[in-house]
Amino acid sequence: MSLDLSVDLCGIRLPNPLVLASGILGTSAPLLERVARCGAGAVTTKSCGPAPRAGHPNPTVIDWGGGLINAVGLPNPGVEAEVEIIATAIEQLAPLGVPLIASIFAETVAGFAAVAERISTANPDLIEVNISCPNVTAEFGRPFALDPASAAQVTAAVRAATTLPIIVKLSPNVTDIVAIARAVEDAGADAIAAINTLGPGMVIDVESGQPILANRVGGVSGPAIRPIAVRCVYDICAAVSVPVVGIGGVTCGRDAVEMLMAGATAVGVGSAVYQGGPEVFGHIRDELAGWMQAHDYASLSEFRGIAHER
Amino acid sequence: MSLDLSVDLCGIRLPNPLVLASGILGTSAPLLERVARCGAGAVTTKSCGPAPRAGHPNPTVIDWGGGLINAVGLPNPGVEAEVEIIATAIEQLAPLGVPLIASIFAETVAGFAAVAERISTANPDLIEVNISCPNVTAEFGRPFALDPASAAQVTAAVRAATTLPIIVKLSPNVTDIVAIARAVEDAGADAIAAINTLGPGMVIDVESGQPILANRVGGVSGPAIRPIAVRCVYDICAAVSVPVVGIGGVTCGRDAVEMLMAGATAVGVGSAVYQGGPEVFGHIRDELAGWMQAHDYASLSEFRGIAHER
Amino acid sequence: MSGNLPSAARIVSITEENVRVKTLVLNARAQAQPGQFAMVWLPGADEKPFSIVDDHPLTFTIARVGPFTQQVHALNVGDRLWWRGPFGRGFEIVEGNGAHLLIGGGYGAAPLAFLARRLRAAGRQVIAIIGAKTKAELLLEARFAAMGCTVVVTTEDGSAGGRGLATDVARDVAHRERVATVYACGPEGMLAAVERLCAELHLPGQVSREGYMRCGLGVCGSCHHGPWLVCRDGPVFTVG
Amino acid sequence: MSGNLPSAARIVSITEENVRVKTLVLNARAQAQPGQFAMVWLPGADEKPFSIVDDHPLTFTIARVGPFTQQVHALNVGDRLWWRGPFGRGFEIVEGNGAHLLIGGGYGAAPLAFLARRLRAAGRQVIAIIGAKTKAELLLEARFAAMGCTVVVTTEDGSAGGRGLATDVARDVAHRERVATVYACGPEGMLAAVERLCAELHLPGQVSREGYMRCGLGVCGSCHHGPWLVCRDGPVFTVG
Ligand SMILES: Cc1cc2nc3c(=O)[nH]c(=O)nc-3n(C[C@H](O)[C@H](O)[C@H](O)COP(=O)(O)OP(=O)(O)OC[C@H]3O[C@@H](n4cnc5c(N)ncnc54)[C@H](O)[C@@H]3O)c2cc1C
Ligand SMILES: Cc1cc2nc3c(=O)[nH]c(=O)nc-3n(C[C@H](O)[C@H](O)[C@H](O)COP(=O)(O)OP(=O)(O)OC[C@H]3O[C@@H](n4cnc5c(N)ncnc54)[C@H](O)[C@@H]3O)c2cc1C
Ligand SMILES: Cc1cc2nc3c(=O)[nH]c(=O)nc-3n(C[C@H](O)[C@H](O)[C@H](O)COP(=O)(O)O)c2cc1C
Ligand SMILES: Cc1cc2nc3c(=O)[nH]c(=O)nc-3n(C[C@H](O)[C@H](O)[C@H](O)COP(=O)(O)O)c2cc1C
Ligand code: FES
Ligand code: FES
Repeated sequence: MSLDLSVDLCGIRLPNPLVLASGILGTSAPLLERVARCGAGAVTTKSCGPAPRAGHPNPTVIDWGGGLINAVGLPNPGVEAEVEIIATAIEQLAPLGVPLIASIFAETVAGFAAVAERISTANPDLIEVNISCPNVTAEFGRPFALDPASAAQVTAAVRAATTLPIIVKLSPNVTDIVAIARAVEDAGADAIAAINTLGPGMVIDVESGQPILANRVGGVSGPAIRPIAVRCVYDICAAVSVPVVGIGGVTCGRDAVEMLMAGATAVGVGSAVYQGGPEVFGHIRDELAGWMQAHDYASLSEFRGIAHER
Repeated sequence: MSLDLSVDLCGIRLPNPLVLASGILGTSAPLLERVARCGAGAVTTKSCGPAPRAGHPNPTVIDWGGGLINAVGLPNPGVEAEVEIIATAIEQLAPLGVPLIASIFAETVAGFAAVAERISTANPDLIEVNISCPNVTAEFGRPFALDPASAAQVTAAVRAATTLPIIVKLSPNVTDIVAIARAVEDAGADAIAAINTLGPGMVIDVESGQPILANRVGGVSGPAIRPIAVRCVYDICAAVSVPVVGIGGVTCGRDAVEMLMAGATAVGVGSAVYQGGPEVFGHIRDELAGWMQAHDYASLSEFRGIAHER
Repeated sequence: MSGNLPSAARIVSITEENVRVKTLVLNARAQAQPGQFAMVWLPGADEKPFSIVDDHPLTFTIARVGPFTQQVHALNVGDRLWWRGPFGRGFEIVEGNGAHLLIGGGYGAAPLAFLARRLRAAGRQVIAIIGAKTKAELLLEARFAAMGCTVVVTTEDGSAGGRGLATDVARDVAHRERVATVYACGPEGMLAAVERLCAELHLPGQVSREGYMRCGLGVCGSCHHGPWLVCRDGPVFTVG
Repeated sequence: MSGNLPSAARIVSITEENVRVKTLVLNARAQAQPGQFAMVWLPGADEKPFSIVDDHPLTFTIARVGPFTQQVHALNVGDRLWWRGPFGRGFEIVEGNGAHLLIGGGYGAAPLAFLARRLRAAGRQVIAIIGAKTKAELLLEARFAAMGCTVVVTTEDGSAGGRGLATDVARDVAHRERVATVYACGPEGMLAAVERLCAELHLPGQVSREGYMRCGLGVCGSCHHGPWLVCRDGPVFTVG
């Protein structure tokens, strides 16, 4: 039986549904290429802002037992340098047929539009709009993703600044994620990514009595957040008609299947790289393929979203 | 060196800071007594509403790997029967010096007041007001704990209905838990409990394609939620002056120390009973005492809240 | 982080034990003690506790009593059902001279058949008293006999074996033979009678109780029996 | 769910190796290969990568170069510091005839001392070339000598040993003696020279690289070197 793992995400073809999540290994063209060679169906760059940023001091990332907690603080070389990285990466990815998603952030709505416009000149396949990082705050000091109106504002501004398809990445740390999803869909998002890190959380070192992260709090990711991510994806898919990239705690083929059954079009993988290395993409892809074969599925659409049926 | 583990919670003395969390083993007087004998410093009854409720069909509780996910649906015998259970339990707990916290819920603000008034006749040491269960929804179909105004309304109504100290239990599933904490403190809460279960979450059985819980979604508890709980407790303690019962993912002495360092006055333990049985209370208490001894602390106040110092 | 999610298994054989009871053999294995149970799930239907009556392959013997067991009875070979477990504390095989006296009421005979197999494999003498309301509801007598147990059948209406309660038969046996331990599974009334019998005859006993199961994990408190949790401290409890 | 949080350890001894370098021995143990590193944390200060220079007891050799190492140098015996690790890939002890040639520049001598101890314990011949800018910055020569290594010292200003680069000395040695493998740790420029040397002489080599470490866990991408992560695929890389 022929097996087709490919995905159409906003008109872009992914050879398989596994997407390298932003902030993981997405810092250089050779690394992005390596991840693609390891089996990713698409790769996302580390979120990039208008100007270079150093990020927070260490400790920035800790394995607390249920996954990771991080407050890296969006270190990035700024959009000018990023354009170079992306241009090189696209060239190296082209022969592999693996598309590139450029992730962007900014501190203001106008900043988002400016970065989107500039990054578009490098011609990534899609732009991911990271409105959900705790380090990107709207006027009122909170991430744009925590409020439907600011989320929509950013989306509309980016929509106007580029002709590329845009994915808006949401935060789970809200009372009603569906309201935010509807708002960004209405404002012109071509797709939604969910979820960014959970929390924030805090892990205290009981010997010093101090929070371990230099930033004191950080976003929680990895296996611990999977049930939250699956529910968010399920609820968003029931409410919007744009495709959803389901992200959060996926570490194996079974988890990818679960995300697809919740309705995700593609599946982001981030923290799993910690235990599994870049090779984890090939492993998850092969497990997914093996599971489909064992269950007589020829393509993802045969079981995508079936958790919604009763 | 003499070691004092005791806690003063709203004028009530707990022999140690470990509190049996509501919904775990709190269904009968003999069980509550057993938990106290196992080493709990206080016990909370299963949340009780105005009338008997059957709860959701099974599956209601699942071990998903990072802890539990549950949608038990607040089965309870109703306040009339609960008054009997509490009266018996208090009698059995008295010789042990372990106070009883009566947890209540209702579907309306007036319902909360009525249950509080009736339950007070059984004379529990404290009343815990569960406004955060996904099954207790305000007019607009969401738990009262998701909105500062409704949270305050319930608190004020309960405050007026009883002279007993009241603990209001908050949900982490909000954009801004500090705003809710401030609202319930202003409305007369004597203490705050945080957190109730996270999410909701969803776990899908990939063989059937169906969410495992009959209720499809459920609250996530256990080790996976600890960093979120610690951050909530830390943030609430920085913002209010009433004591906080820190709950979420505590399974060992180290975790209890972490909650206390975040500022908690007492520490709730729920899901840890799954792996450790009721005996887990004695184990955590002994680990806490051993840790204090090793670090030359004679009482909890010597390190409570030290994570706030820089 | 692997947890204990329900696993799907296919039904490889179905035996009709009597008018109300079927035995389902699955293509799955567990490592269980007789008396332990599993939570059996049918997606979209419900999840309910059932004794593991064999662990290798995993086997359940299920009486049709209500909506869920009705749906299980409607399944065919090749269909799937889901299970998680084993849970709880099973029967402990006790040292001691004399016969091992098994008292099964209704579907209670099912876990005892698993116990009998283990006892016989260990070379013990087993006397199985199988009680039921009426002949049509008798369960597994032939299976106990085939294992080399002495089988005594009793029905409340006398339609098979002697007429009377299993506990009365047990008392007679215990007066005639040296008994090492009593193991019982059945309705609460029968178990209470077994408890009294063990006290009366100074015999160690183990009874498998029922409780209303939600979590099966020892947290929700719904299966409480005094200070005990049937799902965790039981279902098998020591008496006498 | 135990994770890999920093552990606190007490300093049991401090040795001043030279004007800028101290060796701190902790009351902790690790299981590490020479070349692996740990993230060393001082609460309220920072967390930085350091080579494990002994694992039993855990030992670091730390050069004072900036704010964090300054704070570490201010610690006294009895004070605590925190560490997580070991991380990364260490030196692999390679079979083969001849001497094992170690080339250390600056604090790079530290992990090589750990490697030398393992090599000597396995009975191998070790030639250690210790280079520094100037005499005051030479590190651990005596320790290598005490282990029975042949030690060659070289400084850029000629204030101790010969004047010149460690790699030039290495070339001379390799022309005189049969060399099994080259192991190097030091500044990036020296490592590049070692790479060229290995290619030129057809010698297998292993070099320990630096990278800017944030997570140490192979996720943040901050330590990238081409397609490799220094924290995970390195810090030791094969060359030649
Ligand atoms: C430890 C244990 C082992 C069991 N082993 C077996 C077995 O091997 N074979 C067998 O046929 N039956 C067994 N049962 C009983 C079985 O669980 C019930 O027959 C089944 O749940 C009935 O479900 P229903 O929907 O068909 O009937 P319903 O109409 O829902 O219930 C009928 C009766 O079943 C019992 N019951 C229903 N739900 C539960 C529940 N969640 N937990 C406990 N009891 C319940 C109650 O007594 C109820 O009155 C066991 C029960 C327990 C507690
Ligand atoms: C794998 C590895 C092993 C190392 N082993 C040792 C050792 O055994 N002994 C030793 O003295 N030093 C070692 N270092 C270097 C050590 O990490 C730096 O000296 C230290 O981080 C300097 O911090 P600072 O605040 O004192 O100085 P800063 O002024 O902050 O930095 C001085 C220089 O140190 C380096 N540095 C700073 N931060 C980092 C970082 N997060 N990751 C990597 N490099 C950084 C940079 O080159 C920087 O220019 C090692 C580095 C790496 C990557
Ligand atoms: C170390 C680290 C850095 C991250 N940086 C970014 C980032 O720059 N931009 C972004 O949108 N998400 C970032 N994330 C979030 C991930 O893309 C992802 O949404 C989240 O980790 C959940 O997925 P996971 O459980 O598979 O890791 C980061 C996550 C981690 C662990
Ligand atoms: C099975 C189960 C039932 C629960 N029922 C209640 C309840 O009735 N009332 C309530 O306030 N909290 C209830 N909770 C939430 C717990 O009291 C606690 O807040 C939460 O589980 C987090 O703590 P833990 O991680 O220690 O379990 C329940 C939790 C579980 C797992
Ligand atoms: S069924 Fe939940 S405690 Fe026994
Ligand atoms: S330091 Fe983060 S990937 Fe190496």
